[in-house]
Amino acid sequence: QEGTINVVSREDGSGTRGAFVEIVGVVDENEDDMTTTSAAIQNSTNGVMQTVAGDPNAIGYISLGSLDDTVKSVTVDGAEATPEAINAGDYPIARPFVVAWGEDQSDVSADFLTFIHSQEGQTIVEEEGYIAVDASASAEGEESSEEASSEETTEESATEETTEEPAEGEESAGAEEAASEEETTEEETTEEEASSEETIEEESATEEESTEEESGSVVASLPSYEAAGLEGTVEVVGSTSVTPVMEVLAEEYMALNPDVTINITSNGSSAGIEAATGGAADLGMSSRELTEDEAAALNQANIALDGIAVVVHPESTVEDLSLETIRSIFLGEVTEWEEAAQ
Amino acid sequence: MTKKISFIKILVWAAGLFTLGMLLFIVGYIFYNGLPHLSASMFEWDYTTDNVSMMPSIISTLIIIGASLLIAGPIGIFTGFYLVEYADQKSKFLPIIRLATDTLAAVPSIVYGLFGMLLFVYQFEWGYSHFAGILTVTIMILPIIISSTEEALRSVNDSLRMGSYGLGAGRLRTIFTVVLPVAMPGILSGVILAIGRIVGESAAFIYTLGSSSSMISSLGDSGRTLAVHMYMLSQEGLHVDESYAVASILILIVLFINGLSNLIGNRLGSGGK
Amino acid sequence: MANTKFKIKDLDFYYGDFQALKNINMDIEEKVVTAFIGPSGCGKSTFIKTLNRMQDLVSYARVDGLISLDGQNIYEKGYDANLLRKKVGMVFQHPNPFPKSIYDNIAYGPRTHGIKDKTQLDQIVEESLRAAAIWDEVKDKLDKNATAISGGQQQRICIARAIANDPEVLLMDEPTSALDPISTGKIEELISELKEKYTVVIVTHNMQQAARISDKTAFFLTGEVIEFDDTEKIFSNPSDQRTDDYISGRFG
Amino acid sequence: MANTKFKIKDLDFYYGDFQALKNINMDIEEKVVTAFIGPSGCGKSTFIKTLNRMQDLVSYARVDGLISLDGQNIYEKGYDANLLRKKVGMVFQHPNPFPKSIYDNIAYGPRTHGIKDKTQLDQIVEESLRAAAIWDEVKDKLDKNATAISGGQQQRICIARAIANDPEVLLMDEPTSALDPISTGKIEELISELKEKYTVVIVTHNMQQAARISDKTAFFLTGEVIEFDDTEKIFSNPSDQRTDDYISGRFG
Amino acid sequence: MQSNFTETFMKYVFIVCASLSILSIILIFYFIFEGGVPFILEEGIGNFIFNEVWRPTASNPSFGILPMIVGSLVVTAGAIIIGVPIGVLSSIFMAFYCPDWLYKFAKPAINLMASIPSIVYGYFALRLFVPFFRDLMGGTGMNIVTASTLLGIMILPTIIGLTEASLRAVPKEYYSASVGLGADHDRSIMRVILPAAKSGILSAIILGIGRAIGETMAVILVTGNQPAIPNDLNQGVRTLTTNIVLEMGYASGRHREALIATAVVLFIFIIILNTTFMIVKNKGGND
Ligand SMILES: Nc1ncnc2c1ncn2[C@@H]1O[C@H](COP(=O)(O)OP(=O)(O)OP(=O)(O)O)[C@@H](O)[C@H]1O
Ligand SMILES: Nc1ncnc2c1ncn2[C@@H]1O[C@H](COP(=O)(O)OP(=O)(O)OP(=O)(O)O)[C@@H](O)[C@H]1O
Ligand SMILES: [Mg+2]
Ligand SMILES: [Mg+2]
Repeated sequence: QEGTINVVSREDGSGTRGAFVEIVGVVDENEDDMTTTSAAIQNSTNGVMQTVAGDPNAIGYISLGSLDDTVKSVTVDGAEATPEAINAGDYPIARPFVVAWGEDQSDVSADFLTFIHSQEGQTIVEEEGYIAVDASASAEGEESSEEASSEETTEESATEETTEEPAEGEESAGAEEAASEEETTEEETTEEEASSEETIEEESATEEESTEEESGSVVASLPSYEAAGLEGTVEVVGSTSVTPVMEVLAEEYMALNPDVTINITSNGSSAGIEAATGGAADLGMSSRELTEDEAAALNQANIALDGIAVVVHPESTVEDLSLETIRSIFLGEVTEWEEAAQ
Repeated sequence: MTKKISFIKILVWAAGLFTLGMLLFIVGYIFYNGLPHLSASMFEWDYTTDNVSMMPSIISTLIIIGASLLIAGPIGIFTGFYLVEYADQKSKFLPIIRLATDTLAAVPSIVYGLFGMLLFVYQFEWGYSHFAGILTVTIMILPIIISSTEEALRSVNDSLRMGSYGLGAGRLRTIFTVVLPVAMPGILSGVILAIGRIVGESAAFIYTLGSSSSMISSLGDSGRTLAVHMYMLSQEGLHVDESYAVASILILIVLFINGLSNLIGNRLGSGGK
Repeated sequence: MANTKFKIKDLDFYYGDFQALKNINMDIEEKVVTAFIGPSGCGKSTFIKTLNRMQDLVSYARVDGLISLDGQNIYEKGYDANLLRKKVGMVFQHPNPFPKSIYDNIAYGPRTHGIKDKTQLDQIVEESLRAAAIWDEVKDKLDKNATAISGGQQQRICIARAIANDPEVLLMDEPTSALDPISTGKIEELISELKEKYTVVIVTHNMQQAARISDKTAFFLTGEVIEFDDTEKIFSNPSDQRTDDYISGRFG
Repeated sequence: MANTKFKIKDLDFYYGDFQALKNINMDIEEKVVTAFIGPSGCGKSTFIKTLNRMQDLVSYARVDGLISLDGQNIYEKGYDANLLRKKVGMVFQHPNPFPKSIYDNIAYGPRTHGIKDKTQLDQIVEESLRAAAIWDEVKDKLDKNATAISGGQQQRICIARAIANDPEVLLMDEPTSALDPISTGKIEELISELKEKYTVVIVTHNMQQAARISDKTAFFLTGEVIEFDDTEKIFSNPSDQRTDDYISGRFG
Repeated sequence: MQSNFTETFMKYVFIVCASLSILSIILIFYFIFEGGVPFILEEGIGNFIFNEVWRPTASNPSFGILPMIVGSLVVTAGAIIIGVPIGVLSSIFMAFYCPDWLYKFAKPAINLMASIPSIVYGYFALRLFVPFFRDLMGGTGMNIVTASTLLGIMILPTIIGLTEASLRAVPKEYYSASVGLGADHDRSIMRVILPAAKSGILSAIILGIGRAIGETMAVILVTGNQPAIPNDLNQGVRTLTTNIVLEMGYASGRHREALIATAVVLFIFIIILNTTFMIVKNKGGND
């Protein structure tokens, strides 16, 4: 691969960008985002994908859930961007999805949260191509593994490390398929969901299953959800990135609780947090960390982890980049593919 | 000189054909990418992540069009009445109204969006809702309706007004029974323009209407119009095909509305002349 | 000859600063055809429109002096202009039927003044159309759009429309100037019949027309009435040189 | 009297299906003022516009028959309509100066026909304005917008504009009907002077005007030429009853 | 019969309706300015407008919108260069050259062009213009020229609609007079009709500029959005509008205020344009 590297980034403030620069280290000593100013900015995953798909010299990053074959995901330090690799701690770039709520939480809202953190809920999360989290574990302040990203699965660590990357997730391509398979997967969730990962390279499907069992997905250990027969409405507002998985969760929950309506409004993390703070929403979705002020006013919980894939043109000869090289590229220190390949 | 003739002709034709060609190209591109992906499931009543149905957004779009026209229509037409039939054409109030409507017409939709968000969503605490979206676009289309009404009223021959006054009819009766019917086609064409503006709008809605994909159950709900639906589908790169399908539907709707307006215009026009 | 219908005293009329009529004094008699002639811009239309207060609609217009109808000052406060216009009907230079059906055109005035009853309306429509000598031509197409007939017919519809209001006076501002000779002939004939019932005031450019149909003629020049007398007198033996010059086509 | 400028033979003219002119035969003589009179819609304008092929602009118009100018058929294939219009200038009912400076108005024709030289243009502008008897009134404001002067002046500017093209014939379609009596007088005077150099064809509604300024008069009625003769003869002793009726104001 | 009361009552209803648009513009004014002006004052007008560094989320944030102002101006200028000649020539085509059969399609087509959602234009340009200009000019292809071309096309219906109307409003007599003097169709149009319609055309262009400056959802996809002052045509820029949309969803606190302040600046631009428009329109009326 040769020629000038065309760097494509997300907009300042985007959770995906925040997580990416934080983990890759595209920051200065003050932890400030130092992404090269010559980077083309797109404000959506699709914008990045279309740009990269059309430009042989481009490099960008997107939510793992949105990855398809119009672009090529490079391996980072030899690790492929898959949920398993993330769970195993091999693939370093991942961030959490957060929901937040105010003081007076309604019963329905609480029950919906219980569902999200249940075995059923987290199964859906995995089916959608994200990584499940264990809420009870985080409640105890334990970290279930040493994964690079897992530090954010706990509320406490999240609030402690507020300089941590804001996180923002992307929509999942698995949404459609997963939704249709939900009914059948209720029993044997772990096995079934593995094969439904259409966004991941196909050959990894079987591998995935085993990887998961090896790495001991948290899902199996989670409590199972019992419908409480509540009725009411839950307003969920916030991050566009969290929305796709939230929609599937809501659909499934409403199927189990026919008297509950869940309305999802997707308009950005800040808007979601603001809505939760102001009481306009029962749950605010965020793909970034809450600021200290926000965290003080709200309760929060992680509901999933999302990987971030580094992508290039499908015909690019670049297969693997080190985290350090990626950092140099996004800092604007490396501007030619020839250099990057070394 | 003969050379120059053909030069201008060529230039003018080239520009005209470029414009039309560009349009055909865009429309063709969208149909090519969108029509094959249309499916019956995209018109199911409820949106699910599986069918990404555009039904809720079609309904929302229709409701927003209907409601905003219901508000902006009378206000705009009445404003036109005032401007043309009542106001002293030399009064100082007139240029102020004109300045206001001209400015309203020029305000970018993103500014409308922020305004609607600051006023309706936060100040009034309505949240992202159809109310907020409707009121925002109501203000947005108001200048369109005012100016087309004004133009239509001014183009009504004064002799008709004189005929009516001469028979002892008052102002109101003259306006409603003589002037308005004649001006109707012009006013309607403004309404069509307004509908076009609503259908194509996205920036203003994202910050006021929100983007909820579920079927509307009350005007306090958030929702999305077709254009926003298309935007949302394309955003994360998961439903790009479907978003082109929605775009195709959008264009078909716009074509349908334009056709309808021509039809109505011809009807009323032939009756009015 | 007859009673005075309109009495005009010391009338001045202004469009803003521009004085369009200067010190007009004139008595218009009942059931007589009075013609106004004069070159373009001399104020004929302006004057005729003061008689039914159509000038109220021109915001910058101002009337000074007195116009009384049947002894009552029509510019008096509290005088109902709408009722005045019902009593004093008007026909314009260009036929201006409403773009509605012929029936609705004729019924417009009566309906405006509160007549709702269908049979009564039917009767008024027929009578007015007959009075305007157009009933036979349109009786089969009363629901047709009044703008879809010939200009001459349209003008008679407009006359019928005025008549339907049961007026006392008919003002006509060049009612035939936009019409062909045949239509003109019909309308001239009609006017001669109308004067049996109505007081008619007519503005015309066509001096022969004035001579043919009017009993009295006023000659206007730059906002003044130069001469007002029996038509016969004006055309055979005008007392003012300017009248003579105008009538013999030396200007205008 | 003089040479024949235009020779019109068996001319029929159609707007789509509607025949506006029927079998016109007429010889228009050089350096003579020919007037066309007749009631509205009789085809006067239609006819005058066939003489410089302005009717080419009406897509659905059709001409049958022959019109020759100086012996050459102007409807012949290959005949340059633009050159024809340079030779046969036209003045319209409503003054229609371009919204440009007076100078540019007058210079428009010469420039169109290739004159670029400033001194030459200056000279043409002055001469034309003098010929149109308006030089003194506008010589100090040649760069003023030509739409900002009075109607009568505008009309003379339009005549000057036509003259600037150095035409042989001037067609005028009711050139004074939108003007006040004083401007009308000036233009009538001007026309009498113009005939020394140009062949003038004028349409007018005003019979006195035709009588005053023309040498020959044609009376049109519904697309036909009823009578074409010396003006004196037409007005004193017309041979057709319809001409007499029209002239004496019995219709139109 | 209408009672006097109804007449008077309705008159006031009409006046109230007419006042509503004034009220609306005041409300918009108030809320946008209230949201943004305090921030601008805090930050310092000069520091906000003339600062070149936009780093809203840095630990020591910097809110300079000069790059966005430059971006908006540059892209709009480009849109004018591309859109105005094509637009005006197209209007001439529509008004005077287009055969009737074609006009029947062309007119609604241009109306349609105005109601195509901007996002559609955006994706169209991203897929077709961006690669084209990348091959032509190098770089990412998401640059000033791409954005200008897209905007130039997007403002066509605005320009064509108004220009055609004002061309048609020129009295036919001018055309007849010109033809009567022996000028041909082309000359009559170019030398007489076009100049006579100039104030209308100017108004059309100003409205087009307004549309270009205010456009958001389409440009966002093809300008690259780099918040830096460009020094080459093949560099990307960020406009005022895209700056707002890009970051609004995530912004909070001062960042959010900065974005509303951006809208204030955008609004002021529009007001300046509109004033120009009024002046041009009034001048045109006095001619
Ligand atoms: N609405 C108006 N505002 C200002 N001036 C007016 C108005 N109407 C008429 N005038 C002026 O008043 C004068 C008299 O006009 P009026 O229409 O009464 O003339 P007229 O005798 O009816 O002429 P014509 O025979 O052309 O109809 C003219 O100088 C005219 O310009
Ligand atoms: N462009 C046109 N298309 C169709 N019919 C037309 C057109 N121009 C004129 N006519 C018709 O042709 C006939 C003659 O019209 P023309 O304008 O020549 O009359 P005119 O004698 O000049 O009348 P006026 O004195 O009113 O100007 C009329 O019946 C008119 O309606
Ligand atoms: Mg008059
Ligand atoms: Mg004519």
